Amino acid sequence: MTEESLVLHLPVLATIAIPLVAAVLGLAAARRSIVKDITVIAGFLALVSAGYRLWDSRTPIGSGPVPTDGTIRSVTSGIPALDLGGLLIPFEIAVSTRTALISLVVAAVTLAVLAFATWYLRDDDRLGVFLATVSLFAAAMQLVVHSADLLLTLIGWEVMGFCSYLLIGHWSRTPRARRAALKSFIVTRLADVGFVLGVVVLAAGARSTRYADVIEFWQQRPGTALTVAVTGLVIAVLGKSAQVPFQDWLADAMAGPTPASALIHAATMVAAGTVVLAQLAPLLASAPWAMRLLAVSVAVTMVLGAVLALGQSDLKALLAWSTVSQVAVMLAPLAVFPVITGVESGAAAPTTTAAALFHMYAHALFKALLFLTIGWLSLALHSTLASRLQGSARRLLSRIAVVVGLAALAGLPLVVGGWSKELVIATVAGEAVGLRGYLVLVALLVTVILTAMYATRAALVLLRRGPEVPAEPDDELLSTGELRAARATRSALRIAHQAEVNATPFTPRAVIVLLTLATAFGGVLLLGFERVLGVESHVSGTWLLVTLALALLGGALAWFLSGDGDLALRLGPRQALWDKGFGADRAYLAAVVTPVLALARAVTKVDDRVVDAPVRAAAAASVRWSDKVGSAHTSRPLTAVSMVGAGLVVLVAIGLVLALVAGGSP
Amino acid sequence: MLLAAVAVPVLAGLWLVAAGRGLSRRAALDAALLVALASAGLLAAAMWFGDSFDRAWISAIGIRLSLGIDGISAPLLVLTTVIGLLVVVLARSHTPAGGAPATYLGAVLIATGGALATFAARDAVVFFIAFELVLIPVWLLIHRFGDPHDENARRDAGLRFVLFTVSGSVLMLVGILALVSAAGTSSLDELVAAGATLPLGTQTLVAVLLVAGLAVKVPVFPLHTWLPAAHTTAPTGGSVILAAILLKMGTYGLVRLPVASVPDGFGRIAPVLAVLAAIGIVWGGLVCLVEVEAKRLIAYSSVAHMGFVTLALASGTEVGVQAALIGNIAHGVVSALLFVVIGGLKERWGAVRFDRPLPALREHAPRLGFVLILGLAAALGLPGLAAFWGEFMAIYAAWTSPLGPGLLLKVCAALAALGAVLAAAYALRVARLLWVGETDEPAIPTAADGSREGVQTETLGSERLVLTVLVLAVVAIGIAPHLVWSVTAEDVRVVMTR
Amino acid sequence: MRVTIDWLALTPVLAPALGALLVLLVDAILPRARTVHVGVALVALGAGVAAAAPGAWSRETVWTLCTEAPDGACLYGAGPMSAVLQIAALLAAAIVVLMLLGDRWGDSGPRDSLVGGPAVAAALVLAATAGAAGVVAAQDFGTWLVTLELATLPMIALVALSAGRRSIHGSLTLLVTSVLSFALLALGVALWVVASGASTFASAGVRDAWASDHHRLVLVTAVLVILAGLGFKLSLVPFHAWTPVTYASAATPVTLALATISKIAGLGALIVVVRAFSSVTQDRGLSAVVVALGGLALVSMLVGNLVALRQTDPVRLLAWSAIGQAGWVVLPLAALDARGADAAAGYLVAYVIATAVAFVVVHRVHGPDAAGAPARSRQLLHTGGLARNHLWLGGLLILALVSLAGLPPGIIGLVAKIVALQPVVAAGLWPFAVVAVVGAVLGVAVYLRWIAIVLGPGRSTQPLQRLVGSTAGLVLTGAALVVTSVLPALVFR
Amino acid sequence: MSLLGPYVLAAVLVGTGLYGALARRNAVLMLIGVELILGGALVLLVSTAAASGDQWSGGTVLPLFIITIAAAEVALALAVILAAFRLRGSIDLTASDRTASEHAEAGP
Repeated sequence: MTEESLVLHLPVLATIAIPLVAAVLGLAAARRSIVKDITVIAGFLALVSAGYRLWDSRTPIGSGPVPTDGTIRSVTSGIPALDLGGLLIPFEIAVSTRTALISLVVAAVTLAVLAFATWYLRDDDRLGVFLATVSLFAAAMQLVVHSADLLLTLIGWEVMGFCSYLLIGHWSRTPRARRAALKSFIVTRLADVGFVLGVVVLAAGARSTRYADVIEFWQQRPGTALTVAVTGLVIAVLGKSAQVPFQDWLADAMAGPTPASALIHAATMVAAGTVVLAQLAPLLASAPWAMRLLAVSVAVTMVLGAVLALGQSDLKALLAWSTVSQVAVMLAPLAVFPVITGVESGAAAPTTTAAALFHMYAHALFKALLFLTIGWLSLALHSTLASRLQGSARRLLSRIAVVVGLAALAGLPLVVGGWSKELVIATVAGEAVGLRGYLVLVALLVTVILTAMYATRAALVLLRRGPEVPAEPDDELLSTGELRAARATRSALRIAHQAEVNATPFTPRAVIVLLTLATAFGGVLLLGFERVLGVESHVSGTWLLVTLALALLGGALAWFLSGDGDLALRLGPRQALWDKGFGADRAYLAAVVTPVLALARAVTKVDDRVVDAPVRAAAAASVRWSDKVGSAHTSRPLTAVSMVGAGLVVLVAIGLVLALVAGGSP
Repeated sequence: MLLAAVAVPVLAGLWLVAAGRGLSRRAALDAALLVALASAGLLAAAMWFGDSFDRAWISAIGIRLSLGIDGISAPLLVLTTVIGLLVVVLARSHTPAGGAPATYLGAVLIATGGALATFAARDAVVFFIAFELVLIPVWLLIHRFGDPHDENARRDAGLRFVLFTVSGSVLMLVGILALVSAAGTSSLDELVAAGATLPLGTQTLVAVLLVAGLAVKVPVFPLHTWLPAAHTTAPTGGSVILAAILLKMGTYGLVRLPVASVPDGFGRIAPVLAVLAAIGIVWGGLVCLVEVEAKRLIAYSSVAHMGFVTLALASGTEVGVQAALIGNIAHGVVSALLFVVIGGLKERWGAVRFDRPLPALREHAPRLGFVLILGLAAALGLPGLAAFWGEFMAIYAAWTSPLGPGLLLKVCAALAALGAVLAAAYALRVARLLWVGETDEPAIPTAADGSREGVQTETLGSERLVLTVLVLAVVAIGIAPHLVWSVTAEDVRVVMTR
Repeated sequence: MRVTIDWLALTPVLAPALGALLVLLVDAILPRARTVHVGVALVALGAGVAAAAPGAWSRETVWTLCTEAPDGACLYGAGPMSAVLQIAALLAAAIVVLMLLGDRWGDSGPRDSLVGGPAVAAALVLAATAGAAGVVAAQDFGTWLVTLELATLPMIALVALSAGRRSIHGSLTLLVTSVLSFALLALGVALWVVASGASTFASAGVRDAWASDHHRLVLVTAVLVILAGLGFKLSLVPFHAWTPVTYASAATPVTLALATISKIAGLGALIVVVRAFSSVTQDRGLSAVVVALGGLALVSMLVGNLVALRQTDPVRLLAWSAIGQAGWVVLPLAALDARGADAAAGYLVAYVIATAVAFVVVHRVHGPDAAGAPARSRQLLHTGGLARNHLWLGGLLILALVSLAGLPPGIIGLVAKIVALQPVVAAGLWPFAVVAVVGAVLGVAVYLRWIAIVLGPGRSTQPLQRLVGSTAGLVLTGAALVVTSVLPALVFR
Repeated sequence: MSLLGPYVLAAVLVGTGLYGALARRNAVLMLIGVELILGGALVLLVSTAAASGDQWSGGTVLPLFIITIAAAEVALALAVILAAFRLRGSIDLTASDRTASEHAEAGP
């Protein structure tokens, strides 16, 4: 690679490298307050560099222009390529306007989370580690976004998973956080088997891990192998994105600190699958069975997530399930590609991937906003329970933030979520062919209604003053983590925060203001960026109207059902079922954990009693025979003589028999 | 220089074992450190100048005392030297009871020197002799300096270790002799060319003998039952040597002898080896899910990790050999790291068992906790840390392997990928029980003498230095596998593309 | 008939024989002059070593006692390996003499344990040595039989004389086994003569006999009968039963002589027989001999090591392990070629050196009792802590034991095992080699158990007796062990 | 000249001798059995020599050697047996060393 190209795509590298360096420095200085400055400044620098990249994307890099049509062009990352004889690992990274845009969103959300966390966790003795982990997480996500090499993607993918483990388990003093962290990692890791095998199969065919090579090779060879590989990738994406049947970890994962939830839900982990699948879209399009799997899963997930969100007693859990549902929406366009069978079809419909990425972008903004706002509000009340948060958004900023965020979630026009949702539905409707397409489309429409319902519910809870709930002594039973976590933390929330929240300092306010602005105007802003997304900004009037109508219908329904209380209270005792995610956790235990542990115990027993048995038996037999033969040996001279005689007879007999046998044959 | 790098630790070790009783602890430590440094310096010089050594030794059977360095052995030589040095340094803060410090250090030095000789040997028979040289000192480490609480366990573990290894190595010797007499040369370099031309039957026989023998050392399922016992009882330094150096000798032997010399014969039995490796991966992972003794758990995780290395080798591809080599190094540093942490805790607490509440390391000893979680992350194959490359490439190699009937090796690859999930499960199980602590109010277990006070949990003294080096190695190899692969690439290619 | 005689070549045999006569002569003039006896014996043995050394160095076989052409045959031919065996026997004899006679330097008199006096003992040792040195180079049946018995009979006497009452039982067992074995040897030789019509072990006769079916059958029988006869000397199972009894009851120096000089004689004799077959190695009819040799070797290896596993008396342990080691010695002969013979000889020398060290250390630790007989209760545990309390004794014992086990740092033992396995594998007899693996593992278990005791916590051992000769012997054997471990090529030529 | 006669004689001698050597508890009788085996060997050697007619063949000289060695052996054997008898009071070959030493200690 030339010197020149390195300089030209330096900003790309910087978006990955800056958070990485910050993470390392942060870990080294974990106990000192300087870590705050390091990570936040690094987050800012990464944002600047991602922004620069996007702004600069008209400047050609190296030998050619930056592609804007959804295709990617890969350039060397500066890491020397590896040739292992039969496998080339070029370690290349991608340049395209889309990756630049996603990278910008990731950097922005990361910075918001970092800044918010410095306030939110200011009394936590492990704040430094937390911030460093967030930086590492961001670096991993940036790597996934920019990767043009299966292996780099895998690296980012897995590192992100581990960081999520660390972040979710940050408040490790509570059993709930410990369990949630473990569960999230194990579930996603299980799904990642698909990723590993998928990467292996893809690379094995192309003898290279470069996206371009892999796509070029496999597009011409659709078949079982490709189906296996892409199915593997899809399974991994379902896992990381918490889609059915892996959906349950994400709800538990909110046992982590709210900023961590914001990061995981908004721009990184759960959305990573969308990025990867969008970049490998041509392969997906060549593997219809993988798409069918994806379609069924997202269709079920988006409805299930929305239904669950509707009935949660905890608003943070509501947001979590809404994430599950919305990620399914994100993935929906990717599940409805027309199957590509020919050789010459080239890149799969850029519009489709653009719709997915656009929704990801939108979701990142409004979900970050919602999480941070909820976190902000909850800090005063020590709880994220709906019953406790009733009417908590009293101040103007919080009211605006809640309204804008939930409007975006519900998909109302003008705010960013509205644009993106409309694009998704229009795309799916445009592409929908066959059962798969219609299934997804119907699910989408149902989801629009449900989403509007739970968004309305959340808005009503937060904005409407309800009956005053006295501080209950049985906090312990009701709380869902945040509170117990706070109690257990040595100093984090020892002091009552009511007063402090009223005097919330500049930083978190600024974060929420900026996110609110981005959510409100991001969509409009983006419409100006046709070239960035590589699609015509086609706003389909029909679908816009349909969506709006459905959303309003949902909202009205929710309003009506709520009366003057919380809608979810109508569920009565059945709400517990919702809080448990319809018992998925139990199913996991019964279907996977218990059998595996039983198997492990059996194996341990077998290892001790069967595998090792011959060894012990041999040792015991040696000792036994040693004693036996030793004591049978007498010191009688005649025995010695007789043994000589017997030996002679045996020797001669064996010898003669053998000699005769050998002599008899030619 | 190369000869000196190998001989200095062995001779100095013998001297320390024989005459060191009179030496004070301090003097013994300094002497050992000096020797280890001298050996490291000599080795570095030998590598720099490309030194080799070759002269007739036992003409009766045409054995030449031949030492040399190539890309395949260089990383292992470096690993051995560094680990040897670290174990000597570690002794400054943890000298196991059971005998004179000089005896301990002497045994460590001999074992290190023997391993160096094994990796540097360019003659099959010299390789075998060096292979055996390590036995007695390591037996001494286990038998004399092992777990002071249980004498029977020490005796049993030591004997198990020696007898298992001897059965394997003598079997390997038979294989070596069969190979040497058939090929007419015992030089490893010449065997690469000469062995490949042997008839398939001979090759298969030789490969069976060699693989069966070396499989004990690796260890390959179901020949692994010596490892947990040895690891559990050995002192920390001994465990580190066992895991980071001794096990590597087995896989190195597999690369050097069957894979390089009798490729066709090896190819015929490779599917069996691959299946055993895959079983070992899953087996080790499953046992780790319920094992309650920490060092035993790590030992079983070694079985799983070495399963990846074996699987890679069994693929018979160039990528596979590369994967095995880096997997070797990675497992060396990662297991050394974990054993230093867990072994150190065991020495402080008397035992590390998961069936009783343990203190949250991340609270009580944040530095040690960080190292532990990093080690566990590496053990579960997290990308960016050392073990990832070997394991991922092993799966790749098994998938692309031309050997075996039908989809057999592909199934093995899939099993290995599942094994990675088990690795995650058990690594996080350890993290959950030891790193974050399972009780809300973590208590430090009482010290061996029953007093609660004065139990130092955080790393101290030389241990910190050792852990720092290992952490850096784990991260460096993880981030830049080029460090290893750029060294090995050329020679692996020569060996694999005849 | 003229016979050429090369006196220098014969010196390794003649020197000890003359030494034996000289010792007796001196004793007649100066009774019980211990120092002189030792001196004479050592000089004689030294002369033998000096004469054999060049032969060990060169690569050629020295022939002498040859009859004239055309049908000339040589009665004596010593190749390099024979020379090495001779040197080993002579040096072992020197150690035995030092231990037998040297331990009580200065306090001769009524406490002297040797029945018949030191001169007789020295003469017997020297005579046996002459026999051993002769048989390794014997080429014809006459010399072979005579020298072989010369190596055996003095031993029986020595055992009987060494410790009086206690050793008489061992002596009796040795005697009856020995006379029966001699009868078998004679019978075997007679059958050989019937089959080949020749008077030497020359391979020409074997080839002739091989041509005819009947003769071949007789020849194979002859070999097997001879094998049964020699199996006794090498302590091969099932001809081994005398070994533990006699080893344990004789005085330790005499046991050492049995373990070294007699073994060398037995192996030397066997090698001569096996060499004769190298010309017909390719023939399948030979499988009977191969199976017999290999089978005896493996059975000995397994049984010997197995029983040794649980012995508590160090000498009995060494006796059983000698049976196991005999298997290793004979195993390479199953290859029926020159390399196998050399390997067997080399292995034996390595074994002799290591076992000599072990015996000398045992002798130093336990010492003879007041009557000169072996101490009543010798226990392995008595060597506990030896490595801590007596560094040199313990260190050398450990080195000897690891050599016997075939593990570094006893390189000589390890190389011996390699060399012993090589011809077997090269001859395609790898199933034998695989079984031998089990033997090797058992052996390691045997010696490791002892090593652990030696390294273990010290039991307060009583102060060692002052044994000048044994100490000198220890220095000699220890030096040999260390030197050959560094330079195994000294043994494996 | 037919060698059948001598061979049969030799076989009978060896068989009888072997039986005698293995079945006798008395040391002297055992020695006699051994002598019979040697006799069989001698018959074989002599008859072979006679058949070949070669003056220097092994058959002529070997018997002399064997007879000499046998004589020496018998002398030594009798000495040991005598000593054993003196010390133990019996020359029973089925006594183990323990019973033998008990004999000795019980005896005079």
